[in-house]
Amino acid sequence: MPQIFHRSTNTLSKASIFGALFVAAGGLWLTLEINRTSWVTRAHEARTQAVPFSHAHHVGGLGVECRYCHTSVDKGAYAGIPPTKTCMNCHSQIWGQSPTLEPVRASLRTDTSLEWTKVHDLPDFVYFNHSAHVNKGVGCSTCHGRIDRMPFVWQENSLLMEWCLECHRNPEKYLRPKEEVYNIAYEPPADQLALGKDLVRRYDVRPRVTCSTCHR
Amino acid sequence: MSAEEIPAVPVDFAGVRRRLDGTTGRRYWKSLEELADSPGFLEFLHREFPEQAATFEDPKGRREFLTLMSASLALAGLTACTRQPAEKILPYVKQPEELVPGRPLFFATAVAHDGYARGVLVESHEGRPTKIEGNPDHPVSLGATDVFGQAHVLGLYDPDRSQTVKFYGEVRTWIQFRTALREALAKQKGTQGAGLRFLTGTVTSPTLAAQMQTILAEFPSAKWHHYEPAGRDNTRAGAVLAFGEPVDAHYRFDQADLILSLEADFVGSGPASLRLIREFARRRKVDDAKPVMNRLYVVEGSPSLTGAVADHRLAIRSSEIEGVARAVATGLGLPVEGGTIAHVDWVAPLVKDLRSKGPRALVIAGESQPPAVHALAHAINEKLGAVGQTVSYTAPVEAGAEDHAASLKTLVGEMRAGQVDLLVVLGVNAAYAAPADLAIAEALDKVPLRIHLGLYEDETAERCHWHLPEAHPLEAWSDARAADGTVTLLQPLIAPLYGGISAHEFLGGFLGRADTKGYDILREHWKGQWPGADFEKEWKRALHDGVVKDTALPSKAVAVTLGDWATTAPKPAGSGLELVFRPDPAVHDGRFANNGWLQELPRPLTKLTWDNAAIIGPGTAQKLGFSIEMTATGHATEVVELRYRNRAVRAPIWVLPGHPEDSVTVHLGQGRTRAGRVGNRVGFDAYALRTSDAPWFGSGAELVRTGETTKLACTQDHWSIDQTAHKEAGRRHVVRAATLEEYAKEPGLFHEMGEDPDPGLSMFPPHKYEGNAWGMAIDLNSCVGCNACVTACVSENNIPVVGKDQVSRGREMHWIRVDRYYQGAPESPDTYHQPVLCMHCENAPCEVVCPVTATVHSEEGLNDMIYNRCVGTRYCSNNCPYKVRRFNFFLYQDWTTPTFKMMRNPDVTVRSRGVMEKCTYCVQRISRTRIDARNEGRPIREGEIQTACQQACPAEAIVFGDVNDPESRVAKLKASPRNYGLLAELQTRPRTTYLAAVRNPNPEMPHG
Amino acid sequence: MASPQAEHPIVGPGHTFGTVTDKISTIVLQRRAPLGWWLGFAAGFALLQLLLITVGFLLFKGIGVWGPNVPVGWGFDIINFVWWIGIGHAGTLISAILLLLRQEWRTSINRFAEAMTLFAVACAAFYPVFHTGRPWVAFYWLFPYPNVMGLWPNFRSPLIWDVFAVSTYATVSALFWFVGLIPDLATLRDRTASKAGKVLYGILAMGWRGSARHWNNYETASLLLAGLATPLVVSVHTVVSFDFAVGQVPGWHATIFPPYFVAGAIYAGFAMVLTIAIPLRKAYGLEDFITMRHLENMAKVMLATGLIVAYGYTMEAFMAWYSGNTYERFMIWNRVFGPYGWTYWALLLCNVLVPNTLWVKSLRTNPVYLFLISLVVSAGMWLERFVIIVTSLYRDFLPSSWGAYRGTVFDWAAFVGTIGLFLTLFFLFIRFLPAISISEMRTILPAAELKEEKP
Amino acid sequence: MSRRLHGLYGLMAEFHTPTEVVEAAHRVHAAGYTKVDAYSPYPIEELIEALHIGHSRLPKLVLVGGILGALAGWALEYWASVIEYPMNIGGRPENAWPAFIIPAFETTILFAAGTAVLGLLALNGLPEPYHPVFNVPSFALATRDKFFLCIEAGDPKFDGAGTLEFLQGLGASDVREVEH
Repeated sequence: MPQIFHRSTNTLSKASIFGALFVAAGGLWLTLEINRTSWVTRAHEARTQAVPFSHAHHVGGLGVECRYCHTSVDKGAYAGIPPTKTCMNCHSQIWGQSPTLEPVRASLRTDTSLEWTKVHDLPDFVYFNHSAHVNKGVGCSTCHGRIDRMPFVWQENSLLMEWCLECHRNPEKYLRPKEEVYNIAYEPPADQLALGKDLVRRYDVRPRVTCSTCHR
Repeated sequence: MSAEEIPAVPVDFAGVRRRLDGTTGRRYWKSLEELADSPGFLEFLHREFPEQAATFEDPKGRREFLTLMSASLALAGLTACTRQPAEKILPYVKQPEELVPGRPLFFATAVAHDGYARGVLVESHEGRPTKIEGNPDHPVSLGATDVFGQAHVLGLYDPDRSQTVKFYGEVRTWIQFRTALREALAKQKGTQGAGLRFLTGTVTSPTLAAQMQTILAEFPSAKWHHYEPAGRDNTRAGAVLAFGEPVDAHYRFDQADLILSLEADFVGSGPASLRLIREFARRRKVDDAKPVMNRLYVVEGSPSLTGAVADHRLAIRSSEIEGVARAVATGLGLPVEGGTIAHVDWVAPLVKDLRSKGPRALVIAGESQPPAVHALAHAINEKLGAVGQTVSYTAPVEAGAEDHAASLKTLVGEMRAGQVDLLVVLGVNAAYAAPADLAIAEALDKVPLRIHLGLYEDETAERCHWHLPEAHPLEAWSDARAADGTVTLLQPLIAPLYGGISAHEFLGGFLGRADTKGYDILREHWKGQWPGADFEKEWKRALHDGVVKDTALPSKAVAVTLGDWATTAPKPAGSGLELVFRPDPAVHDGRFANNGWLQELPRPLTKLTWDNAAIIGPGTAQKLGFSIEMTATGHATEVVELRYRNRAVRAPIWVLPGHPEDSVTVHLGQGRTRAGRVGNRVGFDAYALRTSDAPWFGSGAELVRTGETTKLACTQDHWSIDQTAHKEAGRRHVVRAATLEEYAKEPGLFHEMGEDPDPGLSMFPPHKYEGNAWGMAIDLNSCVGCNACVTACVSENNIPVVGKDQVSRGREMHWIRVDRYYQGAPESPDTYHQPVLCMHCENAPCEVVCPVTATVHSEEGLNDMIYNRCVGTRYCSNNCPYKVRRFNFFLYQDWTTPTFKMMRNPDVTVRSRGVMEKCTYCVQRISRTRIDARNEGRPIREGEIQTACQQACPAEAIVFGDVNDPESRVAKLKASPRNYGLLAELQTRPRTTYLAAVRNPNPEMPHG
Repeated sequence: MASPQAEHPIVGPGHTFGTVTDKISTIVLQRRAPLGWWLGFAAGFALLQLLLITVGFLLFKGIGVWGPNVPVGWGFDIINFVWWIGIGHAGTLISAILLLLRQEWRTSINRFAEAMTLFAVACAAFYPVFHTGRPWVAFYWLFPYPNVMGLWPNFRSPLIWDVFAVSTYATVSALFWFVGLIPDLATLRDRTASKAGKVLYGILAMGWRGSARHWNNYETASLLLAGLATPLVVSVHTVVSFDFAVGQVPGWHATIFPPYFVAGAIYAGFAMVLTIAIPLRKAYGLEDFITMRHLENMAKVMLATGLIVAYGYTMEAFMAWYSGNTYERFMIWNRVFGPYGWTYWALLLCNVLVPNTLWVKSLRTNPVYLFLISLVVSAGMWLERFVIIVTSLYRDFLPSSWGAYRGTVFDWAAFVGTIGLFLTLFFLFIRFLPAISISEMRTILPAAELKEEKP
Repeated sequence: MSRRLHGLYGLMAEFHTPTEVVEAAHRVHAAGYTKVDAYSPYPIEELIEALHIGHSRLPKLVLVGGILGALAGWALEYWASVIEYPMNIGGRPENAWPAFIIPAFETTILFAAGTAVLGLLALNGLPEPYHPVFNVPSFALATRDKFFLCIEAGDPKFDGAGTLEFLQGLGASDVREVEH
């Protein structure tokens, strides 16, 4: 009876069996990690906008405070996108004729909305409320990052559920004094944990992790 | 905007945009974008043209689109790594002061029903009205709503609403219409408007009335006719009979210890029903401390919700009720003839009871009874000394009050005689709803020029030369009076979606003021009404409050004069079956036929959806050998030919316990042919049998068998079909009830009825709930089964309409249902209503069996349902003893119609295919309130959170609150001895509990 | 067991190692398959297409194309799931439990019985996935895998137990089956003429050469696997019964369920083995290997398990009455006299009445009759699941929400379709793998008896 | 004798009946040969005994596998429902141990069975598609009806001719050299 297989197949076949196990495990790990990549979460992906509005310039440069435009951030679920009127408050005086601002003037003239591309876009079944956070010492930059350094705004964090849970489970790691909430350049102190624990007590912070907190 | 701007094909993007910057100034962003961009939108536009309407009426095309959509969703789900497509944000150009994005605003206005106003608060999200609540400051609404009030939201966004000016069915512009009208009027000027006729429904709008007067002054010979299909002719005539003038009677149930209803269905109909239900129910909230309540006697010829809550109900043919009324009158010593002796065992103790209660008693007669009965009721009340106590009278609220039937008859006569050159129909669907004997259709054809203003291109529009789209009550400025005369200013919540105009703006055209906006017309009128006063202040207040103060009519003294009507006995009813007409409990006189929410609403008592039927009593059914069989695809029943006065319709048989024998009830309002995609060809048209001389009942009907069977969609199996269910319901003490006597004697008796195991009887220690723990108590003694909670829930929670086929298969989606149980003999049973929603069990059977934790408990004791986690095994539903869970077997939500996107509550996820859903205790409302409270660093106040069902309930039967707070109303109610948990023996520990029903029968009365 | 052997030997006379090997292996190695095989395969394959069409439509339209509703949330889907899983059990039982009990007669039937198990489990597994509203997420959300939502399955849910039990069962059965195949694969490797065959079977045989050392571990492994498969198979149908017993629906919430489900499973399984064995032995002339003794033994097992099942029915009714629980009492009353009462009576006829004729030896040893009975029992067991699932759900606690149920055309299509899947797999199996374990057959040949050794 | 490519693996004797091969095995062992293996188309216990192969180590491995499985299953359940994301499900405690028994049981079986199969392959050094004995033309019958006994060249007592005679003396129907 002639041999069917070459000697080398012995090692090959043995390797293949145990190899299979590792491939399976690797595949699982990979699928998980893919979901964390910014390709999926679109984090750190600057979106181009109809009007080249630069937060870096307005916030970083001119020091405009968040709430000047995002008026309802502490009142309602949505931070609020400023109406054209708000832009024109200043730009009727300065850069009044600048071509880059034509869309804005056009908007006011023709009474049609400016079209912005959504940057922080949660799924429709997730209900996030800004006021509930900023009123309890969660700073803008905690989630949105250094807006003052973003010419075009990008999404700083993954916005994955695990990311939300992380803070809801350990708020003390992230809280800051209320007066610092809008301080975009805020740096947490060395004793953040101590501070955080104290703030949790003082602000009566009770983050919920039950489902209907965000899903309804 | 002025009429010229309104484009011929109005729903183009620019048009919508422009209109949205209109009067209300509020504009919504995202949806608008979608509205314009969605490819479905253009095809939607095309479909709206009538020539293609037919293709669309077959739902296939749309279904395919939906399923394609869901299939693509499926693929999206397949891989976890899907990126979201980029979405747009459209901010305001000028943001309104008061608006905070994501925070709804509420505006006070009113919706009219049969002409009478009910004050409402409309919830508006970035300019989109999404929900209607009652206005607590309104004397008739008192914060409650009925099914119709809720359904107006869907009516507003209905894509089938008329959208263009039409001439002979061809699209025309407003200018073209104006020209035509101008010419026609010019002709009429010459003849003083001899050939000019107006036809409206019941009008209570002071402004409209004033406009009509001016027009009639311009054209002295013109005439204004009224026709309200479910109007109040008998009531009016009754008053004239008794007092010699048409006065309105106003009842004070809060003052009445005893109420005798002569077929008066105050729960189901009537301009003041919301208020009356509230007052009635308040007198029935007994507790063991003071076991006292009012007593209600009902005599009726067709089972009604009022009869269902009665302590004593006498079910006899409508024609026999007058005899009873006369007997009662005689018994009370009034010189009245013709009293029957048939029901003396019932009448005698009743009379005794009436005497003993005296001025704290009250007799009310139903519209369906002839004038004489109304007159008798007035006479009896006067005799009892009830006037000023439980009843008072005012001048009629209706403008130009006259007998509608007669009015229409005259009009038709004149049309036939060719005396009418120009007929103007405002809203009334006369061609459909007119009595059959008038044969209005061909009479109409004799009128040279017919103009119709209406929300829909309905049967009447079809027979008119010109059809003009009317603005929806939520789109236009107007005013209207409530039952007590109180005026509400109607303000628009959104600019007309489909380019309609209001009746005011339309009538302006007859005074050469076509360009005047409704807003200005209204202000002009009221400037005249408030001389001296600071107009702007008055105006603002009226708008803010939703009522114009002290506009309720003053009561006036009137005296009954007993005429021949009292002394001459009524002629005996004819032989054969008696045919009884009633407006449909959901689609009313047919005007709501295209409203899916209402079509799918299980009718009270019958629990039928998407159909009307020839309803007969069990005895009659047995005699004639009819039976109904429940199948997996609906309730199979026989179709009969219903013959009546040489006319006939084919109708399915339905058997209803407590229906008088030898009598058939049919509901008006179905069998429409031009209602729209939803309402066309649903049920049969009962108007085809209705004659002007006998609007509500008549004898001589016959049921002719056809041997043909059909299937009806009924949401609750029927014990006249299935005695088993009846027996079991009793054995299981699903509804716990007792008489007041028994309860007073032994308050604890309800607990003996079923075991209530001790929480400790568990292998695991009971879970502790800190902070707020939400719970609900439902008072079965207050619930009148009106279904308001069901529609309110549908509107609040974006619950889809699934259609007759799916309902027949047991796949309706309602989160709350009103179960109906009977006790006693099928001929005269006691009826109980039990609203059933998610019980939010602390030991929830559904949660344990869910493999993916898609339903779990929140720390506040809510049974959360997470749609986006659900994979749809349906195990939770199987394991739910209350069967309150609903499953999306298909993609039920209409994802294609843009206006529906605007309609939905943005705070509630729109569920997709393949997921389970159920009552959430309106968690979106809880969250909103909690966040506000926590932001302000205060606890949530008692009563601060109202669930949608609770808020709508006119009877205040539903109470929601924090069971951890001993001071809360709900906690107090749960402490009552009447409180019991449904199926508590299963140790589910429901957070929703019930207060047992207590009836207050007259001990001297034979049962029934 | 000399006497029964004399009566009905477990292998026909005159066979040697060679004849046995050749007879069985030629079925696989013959160049062209007999016409009968082609017909059977074609039929199965056609039905399989029906299944694919149904699934396509289901995914396109939604689960609503099937019959479930509220209150009857489960219908044909779960009925068929339980039915198939049950059928699977006989295979494991024959190969594992009878091996432990050293029942030599099992050797000729265990191979295809195990194959039957695998294919039945494949058919069963189809339903839990596709009966969900969103199969496209269900098929992986039901497993505990790390994810970015930080969420895990609910280990309290019987459905998760199902996932664990069924997937373990499928895996272990497959391994057990494959281990059993190795020596025969070697035989095929060495006997096939085609080069491709040599390579293919060669890879699968993994270089098996029948060394005594290997046989030593091999025998131990078989015993261990049998020892593991036995509690597993019992656990699987126990878990399946928990799907109901853990729920509180009257008619589900019963402690008798686990044993009675397991017995039922074996009952149905042996019925299916007979349904397959009887035509198979005829078609391939295997009467010498699958003898009357096998048929009769299986008939006896059916009789026994059938009686246990009957006991289960009795206990259900008795406990309902004895508990005094109004819901339980009504449930039984409703099963017997309710709208779907006929299903209950039909079930008693198929599962209790008819099988008791097996007490009669002449019937027990009549292949045609056995074949018919096996079909009757399969139908009966299907009805049993219908009764348990549908007639419990459609009238539960609140009379207001009582409903009705009927399978739609797509329900039937899916059911028939899975039968197609089963047939397709099975015909492929008997074409390409030895349907009877050759190496084990050798051990029971007279030639395998060692002559007296010299001291 | 043919040309040897890779040298001699051993000598292979062929027998017709199980009795002969068992007998031979006894004699070979008695003769003190240790690197011996026998090949048969089906398992013969006597043959295994005759070669004094001893008991398999598999059971111990499987026991370990089973225990690991149980622990893994239980750990997963406990960690997921008590530590990682505790939830109030139907008022049950986070550690609903009675429910956790079942999945843990299944993982026990799964791991044990897995170990059994992998262990079998490992202990037998399978897969091993290439093996010298296959060089013997008649060895194909080892999976049909013939029995073989092979003394490896590596055996200390092995000497070509002597062993050859010895084997022929055992009543082998044929004895051949096995090439590497």
